[in-house]
Amino acid sequence: MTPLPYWLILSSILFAIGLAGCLVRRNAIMVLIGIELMLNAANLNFIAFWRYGSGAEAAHGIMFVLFAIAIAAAETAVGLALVIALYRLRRTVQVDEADALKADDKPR
Amino acid sequence: MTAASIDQVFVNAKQALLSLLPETLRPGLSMAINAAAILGTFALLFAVATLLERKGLGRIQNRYGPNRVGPFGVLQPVADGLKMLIKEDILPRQADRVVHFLAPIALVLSVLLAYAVLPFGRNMAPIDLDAGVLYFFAASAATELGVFMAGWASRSKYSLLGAMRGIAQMISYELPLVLSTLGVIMVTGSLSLVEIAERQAPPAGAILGRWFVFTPWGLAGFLLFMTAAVAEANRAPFDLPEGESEIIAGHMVEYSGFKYALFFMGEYLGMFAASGLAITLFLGGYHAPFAFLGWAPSWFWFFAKLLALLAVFIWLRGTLPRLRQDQLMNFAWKWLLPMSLVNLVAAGVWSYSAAWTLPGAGFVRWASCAGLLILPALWLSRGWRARVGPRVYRYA
Amino acid sequence: MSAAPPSAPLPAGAAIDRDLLEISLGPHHPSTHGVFRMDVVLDGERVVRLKPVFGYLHRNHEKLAEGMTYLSSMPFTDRLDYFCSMTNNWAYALAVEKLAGLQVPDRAQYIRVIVGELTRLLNHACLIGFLTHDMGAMGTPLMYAFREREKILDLFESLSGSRMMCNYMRFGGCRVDLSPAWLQAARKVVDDFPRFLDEFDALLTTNEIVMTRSQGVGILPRELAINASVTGPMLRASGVDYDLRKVDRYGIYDRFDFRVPLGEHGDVYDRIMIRFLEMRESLTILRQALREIPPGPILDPKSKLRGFRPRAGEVYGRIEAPKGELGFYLVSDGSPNPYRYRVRPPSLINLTILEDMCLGQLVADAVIILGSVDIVLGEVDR
Amino acid sequence: MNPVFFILAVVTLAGALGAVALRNMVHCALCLAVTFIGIAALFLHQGAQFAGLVQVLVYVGAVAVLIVFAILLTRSGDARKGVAVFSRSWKTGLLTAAATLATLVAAIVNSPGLLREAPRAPELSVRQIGLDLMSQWLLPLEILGLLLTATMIGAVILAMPEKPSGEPAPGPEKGARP
Amino acid sequence: MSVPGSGILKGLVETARNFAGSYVSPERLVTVQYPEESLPPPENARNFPFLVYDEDPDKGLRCVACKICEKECPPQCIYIVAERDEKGKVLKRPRIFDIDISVCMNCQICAEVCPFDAIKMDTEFELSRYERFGALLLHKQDLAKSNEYYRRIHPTEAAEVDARLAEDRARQQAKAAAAKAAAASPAGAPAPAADKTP
Repeated sequence: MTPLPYWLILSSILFAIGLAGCLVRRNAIMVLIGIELMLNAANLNFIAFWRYGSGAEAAHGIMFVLFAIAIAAAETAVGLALVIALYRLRRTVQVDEADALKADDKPR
Repeated sequence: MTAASIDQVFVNAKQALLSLLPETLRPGLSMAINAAAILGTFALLFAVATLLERKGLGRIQNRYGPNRVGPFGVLQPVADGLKMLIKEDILPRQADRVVHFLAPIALVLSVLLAYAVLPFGRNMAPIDLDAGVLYFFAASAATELGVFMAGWASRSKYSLLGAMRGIAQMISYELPLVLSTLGVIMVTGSLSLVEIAERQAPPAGAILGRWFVFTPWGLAGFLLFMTAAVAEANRAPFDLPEGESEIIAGHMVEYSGFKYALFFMGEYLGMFAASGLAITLFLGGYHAPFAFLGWAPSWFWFFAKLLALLAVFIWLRGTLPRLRQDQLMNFAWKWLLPMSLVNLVAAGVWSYSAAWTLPGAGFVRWASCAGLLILPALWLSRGWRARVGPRVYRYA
Repeated sequence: MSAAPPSAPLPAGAAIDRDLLEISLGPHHPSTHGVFRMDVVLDGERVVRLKPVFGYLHRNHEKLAEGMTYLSSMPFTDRLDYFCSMTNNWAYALAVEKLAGLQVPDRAQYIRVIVGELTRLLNHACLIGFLTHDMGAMGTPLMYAFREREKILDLFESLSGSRMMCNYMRFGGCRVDLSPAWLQAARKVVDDFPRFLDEFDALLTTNEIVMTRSQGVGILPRELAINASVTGPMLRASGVDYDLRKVDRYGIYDRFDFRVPLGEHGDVYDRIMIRFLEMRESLTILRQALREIPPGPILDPKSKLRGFRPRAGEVYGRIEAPKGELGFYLVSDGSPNPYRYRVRPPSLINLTILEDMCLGQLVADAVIILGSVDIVLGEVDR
Repeated sequence: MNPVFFILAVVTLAGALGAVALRNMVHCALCLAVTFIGIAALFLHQGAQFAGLVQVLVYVGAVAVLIVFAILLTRSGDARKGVAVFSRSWKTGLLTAAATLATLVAAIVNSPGLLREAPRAPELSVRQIGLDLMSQWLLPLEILGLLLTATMIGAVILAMPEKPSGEPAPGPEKGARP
Repeated sequence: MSVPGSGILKGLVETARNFAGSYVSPERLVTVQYPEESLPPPENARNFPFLVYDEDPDKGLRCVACKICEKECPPQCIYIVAERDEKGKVLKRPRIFDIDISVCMNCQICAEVCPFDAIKMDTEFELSRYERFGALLLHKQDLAKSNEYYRRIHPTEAAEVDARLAEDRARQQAKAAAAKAAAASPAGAPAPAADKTP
């Protein structure tokens, strides 16, 4: 079985890619995709520690992963709803164009 | 050749084949043999199904159906397959090459994966996962992506419209599909399909079989499951994605040649997988309906029921017109979903009332469960029934 | 829910900013009953604008008729509404008889009623078949309708020589007399038809999916129907009591008692049911006609085959064709060729209000509404 | 180094890179789906069967399609030339990501406690997970149910278009003939 | 409305009845396998026209090239050129009689207006050809068919026509005999103008 550090390094690379995705891309949906990747990296860690950890029978790791998956799905749903509402208002999803906080700002 | 040996003929054949091979390769190769067996039988069944469909539809419409290629049109599937192979595989110029190519593969792959858990006969289930039902739904979750890839990649108005309709329909019908299986899982207490099939074995002494479909909640669950399965496979009254009269062939409009045949095969395999699951969950998997019919081999029962369900699919396709997109959605969310939840309650009432020892217990249990199912059904469809109904016409 | 409030119709040429989808359904489209195109602008799946485009099957029928004798353009009337060639012939013959003042003998009148009502049967049966095919019932009702249509077409073939292009009526009567064997075969067809109708009824009218798909869809209000001079089953489905067989009493329709069914909602379901009930009424007319048909001549002795020069003047003859009021307006200047020859096609005029019925409905409904209007492109384009 | 782990790792990382770096948004969404499948396969490889199947069911079946629908609804699918895909400050973004990666890997590499060998694969049946969920983890499960319902209602309200206010919908009679 | 699903069930029973019926009653299986078996055309079915001749295909043609059918034909698909003897006098026989059957719409008006029953409607419809030009332009030789053939395909109609022709011929002989008798008695009576050759 591959030793634990390999798993952790894999999940941290995945986390870094997700973080890069959030910071580098302009499109709001890409930010959400980046967040998804980061959440999945965290799940990977949970399972790795559950597998190599001591109390494997207690299935704490898997429980964490199940709840994390459910909440991540909920978060994505709300995030995308926000993006769609933003698009209807501003006709754009570019993150750095949606910077005006005043409500009455005309869509540029 | 005793009945048991016929029953296990395929299992023994596989063991014999495996014994010839070297020890180390054995686990890997047994999986390969299983895969080959599934692919072989279901590809053949797909070919036979296209012929049965066209002849069945023909006979329903008082005509012959294909009878030119080979005796009684038996070689028609071969001719169709050959035609599909040599047909030019057109790639529209504005299409997205890679995704256009991957779409049929994703679709067929995800449908084929779902066959890994279906028990085709006594200990003939390829893998006995203890989360079999969950695996089945997880595997067929990727079909929506395949439909989307096909619709979006060909970049034509009709295919996009068809893909959107297809995905919306598949997602809204996946919920009633999953919820109607919960009743069975709750009663058997296990997700493994083999165990569910075992629970429905006819008891040695009694004549009456113990299929779940003989119980009120089982019958309702079976009907809900089949309605959702018909919609999931885009067939008969729900074949909206390729609504011929409106948007030609939906997401498959820009495909030709073998890729179109793959889509076609994907649809049929999806239909077989869904009816395979329905057979295992409600119709007693590979068991005979009644004890005295037990002599026939188990795999015979599975495939007999599969062909019976295929006949029902063809029958529906020959008779019923298509629902409109919004009616389809309303039907799924406002009728099918609540009904599957009510079915769960009925299953619960049924299993807990098993302990009644009063004389008329059987009838009361049936009446209560049936009433528990029929009243909400009528109540839920009251709005629709008020608006739609036969009319009386006056004469001038 | 089904009669969703139609969104505001788009003014022509408005800047399409609400990212609408422009689709052209046809001319090469599986459900437009021939070469007919609808330019549809969709907001999502809802029809926002619909422009019918036709003329793909225009064969210059009216200008041709001005160059030929009256008799020569009779076979061309078969090609107008190629589903009901007998009623086309009858309308043209009626107009010319009114112009030339010919008296049609009784037996010819009975023959005309019999073949006219047989045509109405096959037209309504085929229409319902095509309509349910558009709804998605993979051709099963259509095949049953065609099976019955073949029986009637065999009758026409043994009578006039050709199944669909009968060219059977002449000015002042008919060309061939009915043989007793033909009458016997016709009575058998008329006696078997109710069994088919009951089967068709059971298959379609109470079918929940057909009802859900067609009730409340494509509503045609009374005023719009009357203003747009819609005629035929579509008009009666909107509740207007106007049937030329009762209004004009042309031919010998006053000798038969039959009823005219009326709808109240004017939606697609009403149009289907009106055609069903009209088929049953046609059956009663046919039974009476087949029972009372007298012997006698089938052609007015004064009618001349060649060198036929009607008096100068103009005339408008019309009949209740299965699709509506089919009229012929003839202007004659005494020469063997008509000076002006005009056909009033019911399909074209029923088609003008297609957009009003389709606004706000979904694409799937637009196809069904077009199907319920019952158009045949031969008549629309002439 | 177990070959299966290596292949799955490469597939997942390739999918993740594709999901982040590709120009066309729909291709990113599809690569994301590949990543999800890769991660699910890793879960199964670890023996967490239930988690792997739920991952496929939830992520590939629902979240990927949700993202794809969002991409289509906001018209970011058709990659118009000229619209910059990467924000102006992409260099700083990459730098921070690399920095976090470095710190994480450093922490992993020089913490010796992790180098233990793997215990026997735990035999976990779905029934066991179900019982745990219903006994030990009952409260979080109910809260999760509440959260999901609230999310569903909230998302629908956010995304639903408001009724066109004040615009009288003319009936078919006086349809303004164009 | 009764049970909600009853309409669909009735429809399903209907198709089941037709499915079963198609194996049982011939009335519910109506396909005629065309190349192998074909329905006999009804008695007065009509397809493309043909010229009737009595004995000899060339001289026995009933057609006298009066060109009435050429004028009356709606799609104008008949072309007739009359025979001329050496002195240029027009004879009562067509030299060329072409019908372009790709234009003809078998409306039988030519048969109806022909005063000499020379052109009748055939029931032969398998006339497709491989060549593209001129193959569908049938000439006099292709069109000419014997009276026996006519009597075989349209028995009743042929019988009437033959009866009428025989009666005309009889009337002519009688008129000719009467005229000869009249010529024999008052020697100077003018010779009867035998205008119509049979």
